[in-house]
Amino acid sequence: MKRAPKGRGELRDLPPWRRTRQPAFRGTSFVARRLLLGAAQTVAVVLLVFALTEALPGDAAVALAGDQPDPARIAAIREAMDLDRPAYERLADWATGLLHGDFGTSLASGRPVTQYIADGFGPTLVLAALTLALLVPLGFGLGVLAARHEGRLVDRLVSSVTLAVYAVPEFALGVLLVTVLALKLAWLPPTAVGYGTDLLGHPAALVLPVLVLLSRPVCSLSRLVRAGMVDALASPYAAHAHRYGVPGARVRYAHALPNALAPAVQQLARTVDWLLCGVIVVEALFVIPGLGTVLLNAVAERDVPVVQGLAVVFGVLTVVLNLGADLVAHKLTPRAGVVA
Amino acid sequence: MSRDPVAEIRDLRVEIDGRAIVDGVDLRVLPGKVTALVGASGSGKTTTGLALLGEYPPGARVTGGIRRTGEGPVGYVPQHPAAVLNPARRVGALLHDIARPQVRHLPRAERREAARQLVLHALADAQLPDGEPLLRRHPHQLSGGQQQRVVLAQALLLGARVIVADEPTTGQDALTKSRIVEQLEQVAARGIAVVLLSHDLDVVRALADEVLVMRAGRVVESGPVERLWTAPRHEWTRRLLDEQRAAPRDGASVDAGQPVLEVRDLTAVHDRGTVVLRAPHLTLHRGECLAVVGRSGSGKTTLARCLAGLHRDHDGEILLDGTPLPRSLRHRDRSRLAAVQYVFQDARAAFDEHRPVLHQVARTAVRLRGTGEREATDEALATLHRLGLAADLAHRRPGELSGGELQRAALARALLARPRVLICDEVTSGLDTVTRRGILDVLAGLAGEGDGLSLVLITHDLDTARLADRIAVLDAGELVEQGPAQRILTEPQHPFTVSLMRTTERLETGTRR
Amino acid sequence: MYDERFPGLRRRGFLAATSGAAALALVGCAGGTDDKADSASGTPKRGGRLRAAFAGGGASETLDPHLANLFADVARAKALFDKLADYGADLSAQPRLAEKWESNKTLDRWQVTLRQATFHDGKPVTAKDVLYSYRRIADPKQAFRAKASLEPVDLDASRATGERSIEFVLKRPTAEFPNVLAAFGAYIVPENATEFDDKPIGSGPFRFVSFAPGRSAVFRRNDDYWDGAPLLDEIEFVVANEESARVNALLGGQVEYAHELNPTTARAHESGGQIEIVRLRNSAMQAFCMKTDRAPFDDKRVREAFFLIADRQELVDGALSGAGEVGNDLFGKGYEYYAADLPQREQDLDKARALLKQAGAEKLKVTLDTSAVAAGFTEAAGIFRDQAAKAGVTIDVKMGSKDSYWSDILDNGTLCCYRSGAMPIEAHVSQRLLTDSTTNATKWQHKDFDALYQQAQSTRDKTERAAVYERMQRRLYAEGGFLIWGFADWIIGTGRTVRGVETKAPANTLDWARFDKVWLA
Amino acid sequence: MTTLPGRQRRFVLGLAVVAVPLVLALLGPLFVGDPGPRATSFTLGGDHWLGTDFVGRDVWQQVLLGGRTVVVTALAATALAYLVAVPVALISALTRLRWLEELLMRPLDVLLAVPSLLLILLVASVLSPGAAGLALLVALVNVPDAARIVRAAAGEAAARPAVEALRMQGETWWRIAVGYVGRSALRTLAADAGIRLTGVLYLVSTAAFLGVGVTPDAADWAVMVDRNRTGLLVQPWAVVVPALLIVALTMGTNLLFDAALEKKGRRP
Repeated sequence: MKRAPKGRGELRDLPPWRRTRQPAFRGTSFVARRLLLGAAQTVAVVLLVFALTEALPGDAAVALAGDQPDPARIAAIREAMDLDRPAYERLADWATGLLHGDFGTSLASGRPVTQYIADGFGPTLVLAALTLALLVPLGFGLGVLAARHEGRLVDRLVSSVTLAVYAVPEFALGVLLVTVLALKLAWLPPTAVGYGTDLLGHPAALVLPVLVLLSRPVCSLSRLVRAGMVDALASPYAAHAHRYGVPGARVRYAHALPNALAPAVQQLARTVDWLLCGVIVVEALFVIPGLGTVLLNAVAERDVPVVQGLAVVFGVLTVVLNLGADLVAHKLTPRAGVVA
Repeated sequence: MSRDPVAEIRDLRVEIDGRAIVDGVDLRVLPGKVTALVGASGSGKTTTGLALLGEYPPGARVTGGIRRTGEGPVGYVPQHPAAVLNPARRVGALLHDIARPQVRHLPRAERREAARQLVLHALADAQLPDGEPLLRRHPHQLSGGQQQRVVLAQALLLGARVIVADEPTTGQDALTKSRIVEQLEQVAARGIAVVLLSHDLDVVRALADEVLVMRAGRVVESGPVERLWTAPRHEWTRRLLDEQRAAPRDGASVDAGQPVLEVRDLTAVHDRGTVVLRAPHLTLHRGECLAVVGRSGSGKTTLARCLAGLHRDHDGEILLDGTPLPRSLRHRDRSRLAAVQYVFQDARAAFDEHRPVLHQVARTAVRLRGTGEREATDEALATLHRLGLAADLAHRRPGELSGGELQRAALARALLARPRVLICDEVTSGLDTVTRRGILDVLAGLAGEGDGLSLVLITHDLDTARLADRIAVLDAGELVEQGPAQRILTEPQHPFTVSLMRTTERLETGTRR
Repeated sequence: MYDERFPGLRRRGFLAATSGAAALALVGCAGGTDDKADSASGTPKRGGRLRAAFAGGGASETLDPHLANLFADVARAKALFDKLADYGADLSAQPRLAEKWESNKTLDRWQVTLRQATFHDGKPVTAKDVLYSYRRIADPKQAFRAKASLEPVDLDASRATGERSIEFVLKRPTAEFPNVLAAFGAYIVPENATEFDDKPIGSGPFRFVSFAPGRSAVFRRNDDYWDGAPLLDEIEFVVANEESARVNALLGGQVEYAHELNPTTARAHESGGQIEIVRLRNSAMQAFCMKTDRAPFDDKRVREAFFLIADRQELVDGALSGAGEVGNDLFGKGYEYYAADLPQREQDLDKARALLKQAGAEKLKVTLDTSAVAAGFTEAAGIFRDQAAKAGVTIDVKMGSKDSYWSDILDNGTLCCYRSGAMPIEAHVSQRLLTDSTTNATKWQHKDFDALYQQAQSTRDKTERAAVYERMQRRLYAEGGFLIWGFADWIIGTGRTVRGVETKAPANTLDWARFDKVWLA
Repeated sequence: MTTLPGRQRRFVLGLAVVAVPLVLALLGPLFVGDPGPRATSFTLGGDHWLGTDFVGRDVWQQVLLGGRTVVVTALAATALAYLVAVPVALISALTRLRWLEELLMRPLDVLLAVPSLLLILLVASVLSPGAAGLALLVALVNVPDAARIVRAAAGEAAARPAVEALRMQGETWWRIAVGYVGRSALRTLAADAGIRLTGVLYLVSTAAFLGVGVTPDAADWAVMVDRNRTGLLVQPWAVVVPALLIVALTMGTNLLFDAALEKKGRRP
């Protein structure tokens, strides 16, 4: 490898992570601030979701009445559901309950919201965990691969394919994969119908959903890793490690990759948002009774307590994962004042 | 000691896009000797030095040969050691990777400990005796000197027979410089060949055994350092070595009346309330040139920034012609903004890379003096010309100008404000000797010009400070001494000033032998 | 059809209208099981497990039969429980748990005799169970769906006259009282039963095994079933809200029965041989609903003009993808009492324009409310907009929320999309076309029409009654508020081994979603 | 390492790929003839060379008509997102007032925690927005992320001495913010814009899948993909053609941005 330091590196000897003018953060106060922000985010999410759900036309009673909107019956349902009380009172009650760990009960069925969440959590968790478990090596692997061959065929191939797949919405990809892999070739089961929560018992049924969930995050992640790796591999410190006889693989993975990691890890946390969107589509497409299904049903039924409970779960999840990602990113780029 | 070279370059020619950046260079690197490559920036020093490592710029066509006879690999200490230290990894990471092959013959269980010992040993050799805690730190947690020593330790750990040191002393104050010189001496004393790439003649003279003077990719002269210094043969060498310094100013144009700028009880803090500077009293008279001297981190830049209104967090008063200046330049009106101008250390970073230099220079007159666009451009051209920058260069973008040229443009930009006070923050550091002298000459000519322009030179370099009428010395945020330049330079009183003076002298006279 | 949105978003096929207006219909005629899909080739075979995929209600689902709201709920309830009567293919009431019924002369007292049947726990089905069930449904504190249907019954006055006989006292003469017994959700549960999700006890053809709301319900054959033990060993209901998921599961062999498919899916697979497609004709009435109490539709000439604007075949082809029949502005094609003799209305733009001109409604502008709440709604709206434009009427299509659509259109707007599942014509009239009807979406309020209805209900003789119904329908045909342009097929897909699926059973009828006569070859 | 021909090739390729959908989208509506009578839905052949769609309209005509909304909505949403994000980012990058920065950036952080699809879904059901509303909504969802990215790039530029030098020259805030900081962030912005456009197209089409923002029988490629999906096995063209056009649009845009940026970036 012939690379003199007068290449791209030297002009930019301030590495990208040094750019912010925030002071390098002090550990604890950073975490505290992040947690505070996280709490505020969660509260804001819940309020926003509550307000929006309340603003939706119709309420649980109307939704339940469906195409039989007998006004007397709607009024009776409304009364039975306590919906005749003002919205803020219901919110206050619910919030008070929440402080005691009580998520309230569903309007539609009277069952505790926690049961809804518990029931839906398993399948979604399996999907998300599997997706993440594959996403990380796959995203990083492809990114590193493309970066190693920057500008060459492999790179072009990886870059074009990831770009193309990135542009395809989940539902379209899902339909395509099911048609080809499950229906035409019959290699995999087309849905997870009837497997209920026991998804792990039927690994074949998980292949397609996970594939669809993976598609877009893998693309964005690998593109990000590629960009980071291209920079890192061209950096003076990578050249230096190389110069001193550190083997190529070790330079790539032990020295260059950590630098490409920070933005990627934060992207990974953002992926949660995508996963959620994707999960909704994928659960519907493959009949997996997870949180996404619960959420959409609850919205349709105007089952406000369930929607709020889920908003809390999603909010907390998003906040915790982002916090984790920021901490990891900070660990990787100690100098970058990660904006709290 | 053997006189066989450990590495040799013969008739090296490196071409990029058909243009030779190094041509016909011969170089013999002897063990235990310091070979210096001297020349202005762009003379091909770094390319030659890296050729020893077998590295060339991308897209280069190389002819000629490099022969390494010695067993060991070649080490490299770049100008900015931070650039080769991985920001995301602890200092120990690369060191351990370097040590690993050397312990491979040991049983697995012993490898880790053996590697650790090797690393610590190398750190100790690089004058980092207490290496253990250092290994767990990230590069940014080290001082510049520590970073440099860590990089040196990497080379020593590698068992390098040759170490190429690229501009190791650039931008350093005298005390640091002398420590680096000492360090490289020790390296050479271990029988390692040192190739020093530098434009710092004091250091070269103090350190080198053999000197090659380069210009435009060619070696114009080479020989033992004593011979070269006493009897330079080539015209360029003579120019390079020209010892003539800007003579201390006679102070003729200094107006002893009311100070144009006065600092009273200045205390500057940084974001978390740490006091970084205390300056009880400091004055600047009309037409006077004041040098503020100190090591890096001594608070001299903060002082300059306070004066310029770029650092708001300070108490105390700064008076311009007896009236207090607003702390932030945001609150300074046009005339007061124009009155105190500031020239940045890094000229390249201080220009907008997207617009032609001329335009940026002319804007000062437009914005601060309300001059018309045309006149401003004319004036800018004239000023640039006066400072030695040709019109065709002025029309280019900053990326196409050299550091020295940009620094001239930066001076012109400030001068177009017709300032009363011009603050120059380390404007010559990072420039090679010839360029630096050019800038210093310009500065010397500036003081007292127009309506009695006063200069504040922020510098770590006593050579530059010699230009001044008065010198103020800062150490660790305290103003420790101030007085006429002559007195400070000849009879320093504060112990810190004394040590600064001594070290500088020692370097200049080359007391190594 | 095209409303495969996300599960909860689209209103998953609510069983519409009171007694089951949803839209499907597999009617098995008269409890019979003779007309099998795809020929009931071969001798029925016992055994096997059938998995049936329905759109469901998610985690809020329950097995309480009185809460049944969705197709999936009804299918499950039907497997576990029985009603006293149920609808045949022509929507006439067929006896089930009731062996027979008789009325007094004035048609306000009905004697119902139960057949010998037992609940899954071995206890016999008695008059007490029936009265308990009906009283539970009519509980004023609750809002069970069948409450409105039971409204004619005076439950306080009604009483058990024997172990298996009940006398129902009615508030007014009701010739179609058996329809009440067949009402949507009027299932018979054991006396004092309140909890149904844990281990529900019914008298139906299958016994409870397990239930996970929103996922699956597994039931096992009830060997003691009074109508003969089912042929299947086990039935599993699974929930898949996406139509494509149901089709895929069927194609992939993960289920053997998929309920509610798109016409295009049907077309794609009808000749493929991979799966069998069952079309249940005349299942879902498709209409535009004009509010007759407000401008511009308070003028019957405008209503008639709109009848004439519609190109019904184009609507069926476009909005239903051809899977249906054209309508004649009357509800209940093929049902008992349907006025089949009225001439089929055709598009006549000239006449429509003339009528509008007479009514002074040229350059008419109307807003048409629609929503993705039901298959074909938005498509129909778009198509009708284009048709109306040709008659000089500007229609502005307004999309409403899926979740509150039915309630929104009940009193608001002037023109909207409408559909209804199968129900007796009598029920259609009583729920939608009387002055005091609860869901009178056309605001059809005419005392003389109400009187006709009362007359029909007081008429003992069936032929005479039919004549009264015809008079009512002629009136509606001429100037009613329902522009009924078509009847959609209900489409079901089954695996190739599935036999015994009834093909003539509009949704909500007895033989629709009935699994005790189904078997696996 | 100079691969200029390759880069040029990619530039041309990107241009070609993006030109097809773009030309169709912008000029297509001009070439649509009379809609003609409706046929049965999902048929192939006959007078309709791409068949008929889910309500029996000619697919080719729908393709011609359907690009404009997609392209305009996506472009408008992307532009809108930046219209908000860039000023916010510039102000917060340049201000010395900590509270102002917090005030501007924190609410965005909060917004970032709301799952975007959930937000679109709920807001859309409440307001049932038209195409313009959808663009606004999609833009809103994109603002926090865009602002963060632009803020980071602008922050870097704002920390450079050049900004102080401009201040010393008495330049106005506008000139510093737009002329220098904004300009320096332009590259990052352009790179981000390529990706963001893809994301926006994705959101717009997924919103269509959810039935948000566009009338369900609208002539719109995204809507076509969704609504004709049921007929995929009978009449694939009604799905495949618009889907390919969308993919071509996003891929082409990205190729174009990539190639253009690379060219620029290589200049010393």
